[in-house]
Amino acid sequence: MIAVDLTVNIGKLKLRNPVILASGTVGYGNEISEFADLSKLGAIVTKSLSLKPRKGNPPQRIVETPSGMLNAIGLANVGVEEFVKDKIPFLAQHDVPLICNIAASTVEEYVECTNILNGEDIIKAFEINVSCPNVKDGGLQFGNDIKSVGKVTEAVRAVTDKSLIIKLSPNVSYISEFARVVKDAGGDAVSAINTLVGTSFNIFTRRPKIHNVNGGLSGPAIKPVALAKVLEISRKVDIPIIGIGGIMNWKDVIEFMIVGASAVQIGTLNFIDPTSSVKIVNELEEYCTNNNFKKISDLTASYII
Amino acid sequence: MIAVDLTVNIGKLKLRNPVILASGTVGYGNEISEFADLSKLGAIVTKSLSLKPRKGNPPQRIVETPSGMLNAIGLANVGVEEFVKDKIPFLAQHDVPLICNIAASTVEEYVECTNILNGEDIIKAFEINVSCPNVKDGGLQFGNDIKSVGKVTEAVRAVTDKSLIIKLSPNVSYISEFARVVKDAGGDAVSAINTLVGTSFNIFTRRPKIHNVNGGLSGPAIKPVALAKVLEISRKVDIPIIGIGGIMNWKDVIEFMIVGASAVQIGTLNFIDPTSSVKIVNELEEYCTNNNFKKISDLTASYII
Amino acid sequence: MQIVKSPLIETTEVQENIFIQKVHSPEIAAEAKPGKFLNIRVSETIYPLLRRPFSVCDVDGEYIFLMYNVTGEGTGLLAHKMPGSFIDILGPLGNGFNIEGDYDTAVILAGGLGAAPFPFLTRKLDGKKNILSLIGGRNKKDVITYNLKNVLTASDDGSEGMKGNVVDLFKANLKELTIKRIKVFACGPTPMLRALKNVCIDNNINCEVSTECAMACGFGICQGCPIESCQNQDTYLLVCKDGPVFNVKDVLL
Amino acid sequence: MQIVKSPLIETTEVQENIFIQKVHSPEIAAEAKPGKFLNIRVSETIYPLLRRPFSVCDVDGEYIFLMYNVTGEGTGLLAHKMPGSFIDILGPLGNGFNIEGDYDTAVILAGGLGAAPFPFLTRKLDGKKNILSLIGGRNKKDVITYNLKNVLTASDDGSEGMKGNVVDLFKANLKELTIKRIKVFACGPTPMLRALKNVCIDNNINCEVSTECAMACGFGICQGCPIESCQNQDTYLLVCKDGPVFNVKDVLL
Ligand SMILES: Cc1cc2nc3c(=O)[nH]c(=O)nc-3n(C[C@H](O)[C@H](O)[C@H](O)COP(=O)(O)OP(=O)(O)OC[C@H]3O[C@@H](n4cnc5c(N)ncnc54)[C@H](O)[C@@H]3O)c2cc1C
Ligand SMILES: Cc1cc2nc3c(=O)[nH]c(=O)nc-3n(C[C@H](O)[C@H](O)[C@H](O)COP(=O)(O)OP(=O)(O)OC[C@H]3O[C@@H](n4cnc5c(N)ncnc54)[C@H](O)[C@@H]3O)c2cc1C
Ligand SMILES: Cc1cc2nc3c(=O)[nH]c(=O)nc-3n(C[C@H](O)[C@H](O)[C@H](O)COP(=O)(O)O)c2cc1C
Ligand SMILES: Cc1cc2nc3c(=O)[nH]c(=O)nc-3n(C[C@H](O)[C@H](O)[C@H](O)COP(=O)(O)O)c2cc1C
Ligand code: FES
Ligand code: FES
Repeated sequence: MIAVDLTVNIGKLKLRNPVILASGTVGYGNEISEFADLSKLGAIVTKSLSLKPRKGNPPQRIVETPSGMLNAIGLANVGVEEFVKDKIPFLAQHDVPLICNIAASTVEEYVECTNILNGEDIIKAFEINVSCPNVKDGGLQFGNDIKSVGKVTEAVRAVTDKSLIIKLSPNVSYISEFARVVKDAGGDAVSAINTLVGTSFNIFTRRPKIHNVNGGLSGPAIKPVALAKVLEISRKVDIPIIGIGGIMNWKDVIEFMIVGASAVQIGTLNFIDPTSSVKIVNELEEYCTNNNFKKISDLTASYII
Repeated sequence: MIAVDLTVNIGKLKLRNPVILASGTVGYGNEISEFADLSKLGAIVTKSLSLKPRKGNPPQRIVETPSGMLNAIGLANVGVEEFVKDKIPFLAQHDVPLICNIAASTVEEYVECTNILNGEDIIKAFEINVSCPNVKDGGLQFGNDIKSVGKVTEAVRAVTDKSLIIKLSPNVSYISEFARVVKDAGGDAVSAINTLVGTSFNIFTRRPKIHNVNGGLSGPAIKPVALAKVLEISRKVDIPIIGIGGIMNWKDVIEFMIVGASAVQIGTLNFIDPTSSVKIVNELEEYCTNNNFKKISDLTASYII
Repeated sequence: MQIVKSPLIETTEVQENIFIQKVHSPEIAAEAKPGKFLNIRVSETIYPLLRRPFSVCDVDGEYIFLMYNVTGEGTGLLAHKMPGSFIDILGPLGNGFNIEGDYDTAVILAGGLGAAPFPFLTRKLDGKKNILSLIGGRNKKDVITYNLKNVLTASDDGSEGMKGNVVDLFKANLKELTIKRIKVFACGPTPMLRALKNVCIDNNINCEVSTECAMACGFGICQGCPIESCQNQDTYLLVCKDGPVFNVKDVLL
Repeated sequence: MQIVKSPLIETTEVQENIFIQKVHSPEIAAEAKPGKFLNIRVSETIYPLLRRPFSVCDVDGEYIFLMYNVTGEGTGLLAHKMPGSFIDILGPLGNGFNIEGDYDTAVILAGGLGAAPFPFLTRKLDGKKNILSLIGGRNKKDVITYNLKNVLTASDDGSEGMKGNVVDLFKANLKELTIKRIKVFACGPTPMLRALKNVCIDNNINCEVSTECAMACGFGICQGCPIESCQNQDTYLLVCKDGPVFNVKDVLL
């Protein structure tokens, strides 16, 4: 029985396997490390970091929906400075590629955050969260405005040589157009998808269940949408894709790779079974062995249509 | 105990209650009428009708997903002429307002269909399905292009005095912009939402589970997204809204009305329990009685934010 | 066609991963015919969302029987239901087999779980017609002969009966069969039905097949279950409403 | 903190819609402390998706006990589990009550299902401290005194014990209580805890409250369960990780 090659490349970023922990679903790695051996994973993405610490939204921040959940955490995070000071030392003890997710409300702020973090060797890549209100352009989301996405990509690209991943919003008509802009602006890869906008109301109080009114929908409910977005990008634009959305087991990982993902991120599942990510890595290896795939990367975009 | 007023108005269209059967989920009413007394319902919407009969897509047309389903029926329908000849006589036997849903691939075709149907008194309103490829403008969906939606609305408005409802696509960033265009172009109301684009693959054959590759996601999985879209329209545009998406019981109906719907449509639920729509009407009446709502229409947009 | 909640009497595993469920459902029993099917809600929650279609395996007085194997979550949930719990049944659905007509030998031809509708058919034919049951499967575990009469078996790996598929078994017996006036009733994987169709056309044998397709509603409102018709290329037939049983000459397999 | 699948021993309905579930879980029993909680997966499918948090109601040797009422689908599924079936438990989670310190009377104060964590606390305090349990609810059915010691009750409608809420009951006994050196351990609806906080601040009584919040993970990775801190306005505390038990002085209720 020959050993299976689980390594995957996302642009210049080489990972030992395609299983990445998604931003905002594992904090800064501390708690999850009690359940999952980080050194067995492809990479870990931090909670979105902003220039200044953010307190986040008041409760209620989450609500369950059919096969999914809504969240409106409000980007609560310690801010880039404290992250470097207090969080990186812990992560440095673990042999796992670190991807820093950055959130900001102006192009300049994205750049500033990147500059502060860029010096840290342990950081292997940046994932830019464009699902944030663009304060300069009227508070509409960066992620839904193709020009803004181009600008942010270009500006951050200019200040870092690390792998640059743009995390795309699914709340658009044709996500591949955004992926093309990212590619043209020098981005190394895209992550797809972030959460879908949703809400939920209490029919007795007639008030929103989450304080922010709208929240981000995640979990298995959105998997079909996420797969369609990844497939659209994969068929239209030649750029590495990190597939995200509703992954609950190794089969879902394979499905995302088949439609075009080079790697995947696991989010909501961490809340339900924090040990699953490592289990999935092992199950992927078995699957490849049983089906004589020598390299798991051969699965990427192997769809037959 | 005073009688509850369940009637609702959608523009000039007055319905005995807010529960409508959604397009494509009850054919032309024949089969469902064996389970549900149509005369107890607010209205029934036909399967999308096209100018010529359509055979629809080859199998597999549907697949189940977590708390949802994907469909790609391919607008299989008998065409407007046969509809008038063969289907209207049956529907005429039932005391239920008939809403004709129209699908087309050019603006002219929408108008032509409307002209053919407009003479039928039994037809109380038209619902325009803009989730169709626009063959003239490169096959992208009418529904995702704000100009096309405006054009279709204006053109159809020009040839009919019946209530004109535009059924909006959810696969856009800001659905309220589309609702505003509909209002400005003379539309009487909007239906929100149609299905989300999704897909699903067989990981062993690496082929799409549905022949058309992409399908439309419906069912409880999409309810949070549908509610957010209805709320967005309701807060930004003064136009009656028919709420659609994942309704499984009377509580969901109330939730849609609270966020802004004047009436609702029930789709996928008809496949699981074809008797539910009539049950829901009775449960809505109970709810209003128990909570001393004299008019159910008072619930519309009664959200407290 | 109606929706009823009927109590589960017992679940028996007649062979490895082949379950027979006995349900007390006078309403369904009264309307059922061999070849008709039921669309069953396997959970009281909204997950799994859709009903699951199952053939009427047999009817005995007020009792109906299901036969299935656990292939996924839905059948798994069904198999775990406790006696006394209620099963939400929509049906009976579809057209069923036409057992009338001037033939004296009914040839039942089934692959794997295609055997499901035939205990009921056998019960109805018994005494009226001669019955020959040709039952095949991948291997011994896959060959289901539950409550069938006058059975010959075949398996791809030869672990049960003749080595080969059930259509080969049919061909092997064709000569002596075609002396008699036969009608074939078949159910199984589409490739098997396709092979069978060729044999029946070539030898102009009257044959009805029960087909399968992914379904949502099961009674004609979703248009989810098309099957290509040989008579009319402009429109599809619906497996749930026009079928699931078709004369093999009428559908493209 | 670990994930274990532990067999359900029995489910008892101790009073209308109040269920006690006995589970054999040596691993959890070993780590549990009064006031800690468990995040339980109520289904093997992905529906309902999230775990459900429940206090450790009691621990006896290798057995743990849950106390809950059926308020929705999750608790409904849990209540229907068969003895012998396995319960997927993530825990024990949170900080728990601090039972040390120089007080001689522990005043347990609970509203409705706020009683859940106190059988275990009572077991731990028994013999070490005097215990007074003040238990309230909307009505008789809502007052839960299961395995508590030295109980006084109150109900909003007067159908059980004193008419009024449990904080009124506390005030009614305040005079004689404040002669002693007491510490209050409370759990219940937030309005009740808020009212209690005022009383404790005014009379500068040492009081720990167990708080509630919608949760996803239960161990600090989702940031879903914020609670306002009195010390530091710039950041929230997390109910699941910094709590669920807080000194009443430390959190804004
Ligand atoms: C008319 C008809 C009669 C049938 N009679 C029987 C029978 O008597 N005994 C039996 O064991 N099986 C029968 N089947 C197949 C049976 O419906 C599936 O095995 C069952 O739906 C599997 O559900 P699941 O959740 O366990 O599997 P999953 O694979 O988890 O189901 C996922 C989805 O796919 C659908 N699906 C999966 N397999 C099939 C299939 N073969 N055909 C149609 N839909 C499928 C399910 O309905 C569900 O929507 C019949 C199918 C049809 C169409
Ligand atoms: C730390 C903690 C300890 C708890 N201990 C107990 C206990 O010992 N006994 C008991 O009966 N209940 C307890 N609860 C409340 C219990 O978690 C809910 O009753 C339960 O989650 C309801 O689930 P459901 O599916 O039946 O209800 P549903 O209303 O259908 O649940 C829908 C969603 O809302 C969440 N939810 C509903 N009610 C609550 C609530 N009160 N608090 C937090 N989330 C909620 C559910 O977890 C689920 O995600 C505790 C809650 C917390 C946070
Ligand atoms: C509670 C929660 C918090 C999240 N926070 C962030 C975040 O800070 N930044 C970000 O880019 N994505 C965030 N996400 C989105 C996830 O990274 C992921 O894109 C999404 O949840 C879909 O994947 P899933 O279905 O596997 O959860 C968050 C998701 C959840 C559920
Ligand atoms: C099988 C199926 C067929 C449908 N066909 C149509 C159609 O022909 N025209 C249309 O406007 N919407 C069609 N729809 C969309 C529904 O009318 C509805 O907008 C959607 O299913 C969301 O509602 P639901 O979640 O209650 O099903 C179809 C939906 C399903 C599931
Ligand atoms: S399954 Fe719905 S039409 Fe056949
Ligand atoms: S519940 Fe996830 S952080 Fe508290």
